[in-house]
Amino acid sequence: MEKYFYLVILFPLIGFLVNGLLGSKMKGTTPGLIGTVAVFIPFLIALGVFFNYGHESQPILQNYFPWINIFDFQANFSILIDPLSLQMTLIITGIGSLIHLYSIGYMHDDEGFARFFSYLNLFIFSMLLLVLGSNLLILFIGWEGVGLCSYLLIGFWYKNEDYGYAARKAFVMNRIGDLGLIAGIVLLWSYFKTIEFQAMAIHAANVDMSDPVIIIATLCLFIGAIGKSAQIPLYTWLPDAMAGPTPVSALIHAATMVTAGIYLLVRAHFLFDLAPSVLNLVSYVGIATSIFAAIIALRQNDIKKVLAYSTVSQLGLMFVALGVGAYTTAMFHVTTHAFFKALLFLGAGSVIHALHGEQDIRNMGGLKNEIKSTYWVFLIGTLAICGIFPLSGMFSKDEILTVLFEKSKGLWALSLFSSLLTAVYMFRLLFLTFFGTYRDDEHKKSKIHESPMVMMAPLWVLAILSVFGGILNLPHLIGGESYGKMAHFLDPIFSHSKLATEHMDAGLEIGLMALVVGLVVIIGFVLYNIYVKKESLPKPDMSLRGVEALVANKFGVDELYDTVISKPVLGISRFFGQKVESAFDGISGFFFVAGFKSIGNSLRKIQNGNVEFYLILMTGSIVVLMILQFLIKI
Amino acid sequence: MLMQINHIVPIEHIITLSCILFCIGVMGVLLRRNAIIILMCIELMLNAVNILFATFSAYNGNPDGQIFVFFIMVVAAAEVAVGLALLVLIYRNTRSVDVSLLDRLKW
Amino acid sequence: MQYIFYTLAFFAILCALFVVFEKNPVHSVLYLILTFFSIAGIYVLLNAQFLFIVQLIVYSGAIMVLFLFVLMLLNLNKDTEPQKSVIFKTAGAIAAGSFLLVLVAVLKDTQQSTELSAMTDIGLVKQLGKTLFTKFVVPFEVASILFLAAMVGSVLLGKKELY
Amino acid sequence: MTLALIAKIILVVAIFVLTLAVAAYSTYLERKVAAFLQDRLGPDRAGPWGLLQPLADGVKMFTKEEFIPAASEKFLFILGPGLFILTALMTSAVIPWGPALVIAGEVIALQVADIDIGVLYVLGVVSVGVYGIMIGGWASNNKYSLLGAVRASSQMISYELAMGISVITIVMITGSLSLNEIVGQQAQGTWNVLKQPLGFLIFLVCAFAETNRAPFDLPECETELVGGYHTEYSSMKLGLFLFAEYMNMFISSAMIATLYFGGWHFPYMDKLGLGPNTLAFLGFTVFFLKIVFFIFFYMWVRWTLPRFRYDQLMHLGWKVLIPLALLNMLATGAFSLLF
Amino acid sequence: MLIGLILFPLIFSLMIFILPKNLTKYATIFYSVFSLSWMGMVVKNISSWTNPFFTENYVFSSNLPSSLLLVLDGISLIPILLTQLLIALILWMLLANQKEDKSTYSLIALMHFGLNGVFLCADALGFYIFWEVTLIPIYFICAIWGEGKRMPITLKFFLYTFIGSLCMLVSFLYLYQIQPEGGNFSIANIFNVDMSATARFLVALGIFIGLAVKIPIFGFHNWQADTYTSAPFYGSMLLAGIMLKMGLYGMYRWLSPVFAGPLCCDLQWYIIILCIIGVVYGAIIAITQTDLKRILAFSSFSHVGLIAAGIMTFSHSGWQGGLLQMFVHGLNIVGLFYIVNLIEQKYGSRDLNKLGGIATQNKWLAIYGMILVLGTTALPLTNGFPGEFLLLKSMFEYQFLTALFAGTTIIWCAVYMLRLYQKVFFGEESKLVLSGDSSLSSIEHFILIIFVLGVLVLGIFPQLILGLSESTVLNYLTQK
Amino acid sequence: MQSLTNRSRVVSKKTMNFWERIYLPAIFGGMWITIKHFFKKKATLRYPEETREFSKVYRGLHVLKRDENGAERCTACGLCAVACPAEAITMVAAERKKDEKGLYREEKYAAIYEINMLRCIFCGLCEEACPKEAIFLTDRITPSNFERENFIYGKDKLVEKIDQRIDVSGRQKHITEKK
Repeated sequence: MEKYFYLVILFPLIGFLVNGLLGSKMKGTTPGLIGTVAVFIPFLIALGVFFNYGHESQPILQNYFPWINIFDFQANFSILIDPLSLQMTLIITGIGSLIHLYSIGYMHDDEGFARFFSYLNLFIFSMLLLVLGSNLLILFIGWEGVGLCSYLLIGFWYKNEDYGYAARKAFVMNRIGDLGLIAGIVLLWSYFKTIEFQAMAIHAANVDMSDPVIIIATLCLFIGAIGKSAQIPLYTWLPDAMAGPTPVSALIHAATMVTAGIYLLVRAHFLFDLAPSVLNLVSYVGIATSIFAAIIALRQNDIKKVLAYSTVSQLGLMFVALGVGAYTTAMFHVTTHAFFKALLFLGAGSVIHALHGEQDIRNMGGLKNEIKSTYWVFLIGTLAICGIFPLSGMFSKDEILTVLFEKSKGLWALSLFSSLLTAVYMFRLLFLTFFGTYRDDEHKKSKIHESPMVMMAPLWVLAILSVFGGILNLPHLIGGESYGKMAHFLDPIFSHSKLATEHMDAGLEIGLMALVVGLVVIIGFVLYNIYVKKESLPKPDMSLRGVEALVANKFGVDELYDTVISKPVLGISRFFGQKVESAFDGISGFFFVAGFKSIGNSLRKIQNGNVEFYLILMTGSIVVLMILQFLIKI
Repeated sequence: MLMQINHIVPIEHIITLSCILFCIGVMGVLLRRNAIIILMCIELMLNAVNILFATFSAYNGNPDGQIFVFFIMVVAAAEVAVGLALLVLIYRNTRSVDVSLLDRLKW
Repeated sequence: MQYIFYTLAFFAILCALFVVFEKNPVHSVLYLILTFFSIAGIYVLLNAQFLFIVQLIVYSGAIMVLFLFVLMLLNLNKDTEPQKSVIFKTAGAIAAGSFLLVLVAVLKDTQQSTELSAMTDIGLVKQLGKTLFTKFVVPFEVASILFLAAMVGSVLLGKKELY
Repeated sequence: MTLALIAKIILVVAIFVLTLAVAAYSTYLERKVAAFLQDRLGPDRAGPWGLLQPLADGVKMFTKEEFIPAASEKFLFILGPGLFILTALMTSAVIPWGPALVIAGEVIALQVADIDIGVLYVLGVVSVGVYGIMIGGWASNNKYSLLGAVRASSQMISYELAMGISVITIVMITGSLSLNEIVGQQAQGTWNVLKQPLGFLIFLVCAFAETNRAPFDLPECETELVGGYHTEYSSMKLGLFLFAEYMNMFISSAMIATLYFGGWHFPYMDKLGLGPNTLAFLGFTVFFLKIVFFIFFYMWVRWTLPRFRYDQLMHLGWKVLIPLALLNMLATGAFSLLF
Repeated sequence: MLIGLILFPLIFSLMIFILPKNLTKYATIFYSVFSLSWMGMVVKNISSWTNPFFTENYVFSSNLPSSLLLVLDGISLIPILLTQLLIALILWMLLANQKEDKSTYSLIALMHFGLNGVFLCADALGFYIFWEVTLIPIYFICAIWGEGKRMPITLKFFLYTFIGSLCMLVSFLYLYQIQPEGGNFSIANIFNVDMSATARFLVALGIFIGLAVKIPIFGFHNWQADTYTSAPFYGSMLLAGIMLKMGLYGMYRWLSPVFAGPLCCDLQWYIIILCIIGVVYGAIIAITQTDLKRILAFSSFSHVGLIAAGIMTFSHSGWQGGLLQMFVHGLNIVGLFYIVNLIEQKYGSRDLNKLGGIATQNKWLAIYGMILVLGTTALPLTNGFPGEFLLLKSMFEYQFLTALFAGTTIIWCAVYMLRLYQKVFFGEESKLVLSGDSSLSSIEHFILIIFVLGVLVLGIFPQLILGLSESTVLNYLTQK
Repeated sequence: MQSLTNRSRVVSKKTMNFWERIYLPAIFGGMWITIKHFFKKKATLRYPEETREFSKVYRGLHVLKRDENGAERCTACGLCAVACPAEAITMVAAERKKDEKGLYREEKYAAIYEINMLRCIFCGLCEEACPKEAIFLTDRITPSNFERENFIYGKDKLVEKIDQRIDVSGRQKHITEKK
């Protein structure tokens, strides 16, 4: 089975090529089916490998060909199959297939149907490269590849200039991170003379703590992660990325791509272990992002934007977890988050689909009667993300909080706050969308319809996963002997981690759990009171004042970036392009034209056209030369 | 009879003669404004050189020098032909052969 | 014998000076012809018969006739030539004079040559012809091309349409 | 040595006298021939058949008023005819007048100077000859004279080229620049005119032009330039000009005879079995007859052909004769290389 | 063998004038195929991959200090390959455009001659002569078929390059002159001299200026954008695709041997600084340009700055990456220029603001364009990445902060390239696009596919190029 | 237009062929013509030694005839002067004295009779007009002179000398026939 693992990568690529080159000639949903199959088969393969993969199995390194192989740099095109990558592969291909399936329904009218699936396949391909790459450079291929696909998919409806702008923003923001990643890769190469994860891990065991090179290198990697996982300060692209089709938001901007940063940090944890200061930074950035995004989410009225900020916030939480060395926990949250966020996005997509493109929650309401199935799955998703027992979100989030409580009370408190905010904006979203009465005109209401089966089936699958995802890594308290399956599975990866954690006191754990759940429930009721009972609506953006306006305006970060970065850059560009270039023109003009002209003008006086003058000059100079020759004998 | 010149006249004298003629030519070129005279003075200078060639040829018993005189004459003839044609042309245009009037080349 | 030479030399220099200082261009030409005749005489003394006759044919017979022809054609009589400014005159004289000085000084500096050979027949046509058509055959051909070019050039220049 | 020297001096004097005499009688001949060609008798009053006419002319010339224009360059005005006649006389030095005499066992060549570049010498002297005309014409300070001088110079230069080239063909055949040798070779073989008919023709035409004879007498044409370069001349200075012209004619005839018609050679000369002195006399006579024939020919042509226009003259010289001469030279070269 | 590479273009260049007009097309096709296959034969005949692969020396006269010394090694092989490929492609493009002017083909062949000479000649004087030979055709191409204010711009270009190369000539002559008796211009001798540090610095500076103008490096770049913009498309291609590589190649072959001693280390540092300023400067300017060709010009300026900086680090990765990037940049920029040309030809403008929505009208063009843009943007698995990565690597190893500054190029590049792509291909169709002709002929497809394949194949297998030069570079750098 | 003579030829401007263009044949032709003339009989009359025959009707210098007795025939009637188209003849008549009877044939005679020879055209009308057969044109040539006034011939030159009578019988006969 492992022998054929390359097919995991190859199938999406084939799907991409087939759809990309021939898709426009195919009829109906064929491209969709091809795309889905191209992802589903790898899922099956990965699943096969997964079941074969025992606890004692060694990581499998598959080396295909030397990619860059020169005297002082080698990078092979090779993949590494170990628990971490396997898990990621499963998430990617699994959720990927579901979303592909969903997309068949969601995108079926779109003229770029085949193109969409080819992009999706390309994305899966890149993402698989990212997680399977055995060295940083292969990871980087995937890293950039997913960035590209993100760009392509955000700008999928390319006729819209704004979408294009959002796509570019995503790509450029990612690129900023990529630069850090490249720098990190180079630093690591020059330090370890290898960029293979396994080799580096072995070398890293002999490296002192807080080696400056390692610190800088990890910092660089972290910058990469920030870009990809949309953390402060590079998070602004993610909400804008919602311009793409909803399945894209689900797949890329919720479940998979944005977790690449987490994956990177987890993958390179042995380095981060050596740089505690960087880890601290990670957690600070994470918590800041988490709270910041959550606050912004409170005042968003676009159904997808809310989810986007929620994603940013959740990612922040994961980083916090990483920052304290709870890699498994982070991975667990990645997994569960993939389930319920995909669910939520797809649900939102279903809502949008039902409402023929309406995304503003102020124009929704009372949909639970119209689209019941969607309502239910969305509800599950909401409960999961809010951390209601016993849905998967509770376990993962709780695990984070528990770890944090142990490591740092301050971080714990802030994380808790962030989690509660999650509950606030999610319930707000839920209530405003599905409860109450429909707020748009009746004419539209009549057209509301439930999504087709092809869309609903994946939703239900995801809903089930969201509900039972917690099983993957039950806390010892609940799961008993079968606790921490995921942690065990991932154990070989982190066995060297110096920050491995011990499980804390059971009572405390239950207390914390209960506290969180309780608070969430209270919040739920309060919000029910506000939004359903009182039917108070979010005010129009215009009428907002003060902090509210600031929040609704996402704290004006986009504008800030615009004024601080974009405009100056454009200004500098114009300055360079016009002023400096013409100054160069002037200088060259001075040298080539004015300078020569003035020299020429002064020399011209000798060239007065007077032949006798020339002659005398000539004779005189001959005399002088001869005298010189005579005297000096040059 | 004739062939004894190199025993009688020191070569320096002939060279000096040549130098003097050459410098007279130079002087003519510098002093006169009539282009024809200038051309003539150039011929004079060429001749001065010719004497040198012929002298060295005779004194060294090597015919090459005389061949060179021959070539110089060839060149001089060509030069005069073209030069005078130019002069006539100049005269047609300016009604003068005064070289100091020929300053149209300056820019 | 040497008196012939010195007479010729004196005559040549005198005539050359007249060439320069004569006001009338035609007189200048005539003096130059005389100079050339003197030089031809010196060639004879140098045993260069061929040069003598070529000097006669080319310089006296062709080049100077051409000069005279042009002078007559343009009818440049005396006093048509404006005088140079004194500054230029002085400068020219000084330049030429210092040139002579330098030349003579250089000459002084050179070693006194010892008499080398007295081959008498090198000036004969046969001898020169052999050298010319063996050693110098390429320059000879080039010279003829030069002549052709000069001929074509002067014919073209003389054409009326040209200007 | 002495004998040779005396002989040489005698020869020089004799040739000088001869030349002058021939020139003098050429004027007579000219009139006579002209008259005869026009069915007239010509001068016949001075002496029998008018044979003393040249003397009479001389007397007339000397007795005429010596006139020098006030605005002329006096020195050059006088120098002009002198130069002209000087150059005319100089040419005769290299012409072999006959086979060598043998007097008292010494061979005396009937040639003033047998220099080995005789041909070039002739060309050189001829080319210098134009100065007389030019100086005279210019010094007259007369438009017609100046035009005549200019015409003479350009004509001379132009035709000298073709002439030189045609002479070169002769030199190519004989391989020598010495006139004596050229004649000697013709005496051995055939006359050059048979080998070089075209060259002869060109040389002939050029000789006409060089001597300013009709139909090439543009420098002095009476109808256009009122006498050309000698408009202002009178008395013996005019006489010198005219005299020199006839001398030139004589010398050029001699050259033609020498170069193309075997000089003093006549067929079956050596078959006669005569002594050298007789032979020399015969040779000289034959040569002289040839010369006289060519002088006659000059006159004959003069009274037959009309004068050229100036552009025709140049056209003929540059565009016909020079190319022809070059072709002739090339052909001769090719021929002598091939056979 | 090698002489063929020089002779055939010359012969063709002259022959094309004799041939009747209707044969031009076939002759050109024959010529392009022939030169490619000749090159193939040369490569096939390489028996050992240690240097140099081939050396041929044609001595004209033993009196001359210079001879036609042709050397093919890893460093020259790559630009030579690029030249053959691009010249053939450019000729095909011209044929596809149905350009009938004989003299264009002839000039391009002359250019080919000069370029091959530059890349092969290992004799300083010969190098210089070929260097200048290339200037002649490009001058005429720009001056005759250019657009806009072509004369002053061409003059500026000419003056810049010419003055630059004169500096180079002076250096070469100095190097020749200080050799002991019997010296010559061959590369082995000319650098084998002892110099004072100052002299070395000045010589290096002279050579550098000559190369820098051609590359161009910041401060010497003023001619570039104008010339690229005003030149006809094949002129821009020749300039950006190959001529620019002459400068880079020169850095390998003619500049690097001079570097030794402390003063030159300073120079190295200054050059790198200049290069990197150019990298960022060019990229930033490109962001706000609206003329497609100008964007490409500044993009090219930015990219080659990085290559030059990489070369100047004298590291393996810098050199190898530089060579790879030379090839790749030539391919990509020419491909992009071709796309720009097609756009201009079909839609009549290359102004960003007047274009838009071509993707809807002309899907394939958009796809080709996208791939080329991505190649330029150095996306992994396109050809731009390996080279750029290696260059950045060398820079990072040389000086971290500088490299970070230089590395921003990948951001800027993304910014302006995507802006370009978006404005041209995405968005609503503009008036021009709607009225234009949106079809691609099969030959245009063919040419573009070659470029696209180049982008992808070299992206996945950069070793194809890297392997060619490895031993040579190793030799070069270990000798130093 | 009809030409007056039949000697006119049409000029043709046809281009000449090669032989014509090199002119040599023409030149030689011309020379042949001239040399032919060289040997022709010369037209010159060596004048003083030889003279040319006058024609019978030659009209030369006038003569005023005397009769057989030696008396002048002219009666100064003036008819000749009237007839003279050039008005060359003037005369003054006079009456004969007694003692002059032998001198003049009639009572009236011409005291002065002048003919301006520069005006006279020797037409012979005076001859014809004379009723007395007094004036005749002879075969003599009017001699040249340096002064103009010497050309006005008076009676001293016109009247024939007594002892040198001039025979004009041929002339007389001719006129008589004419009349």
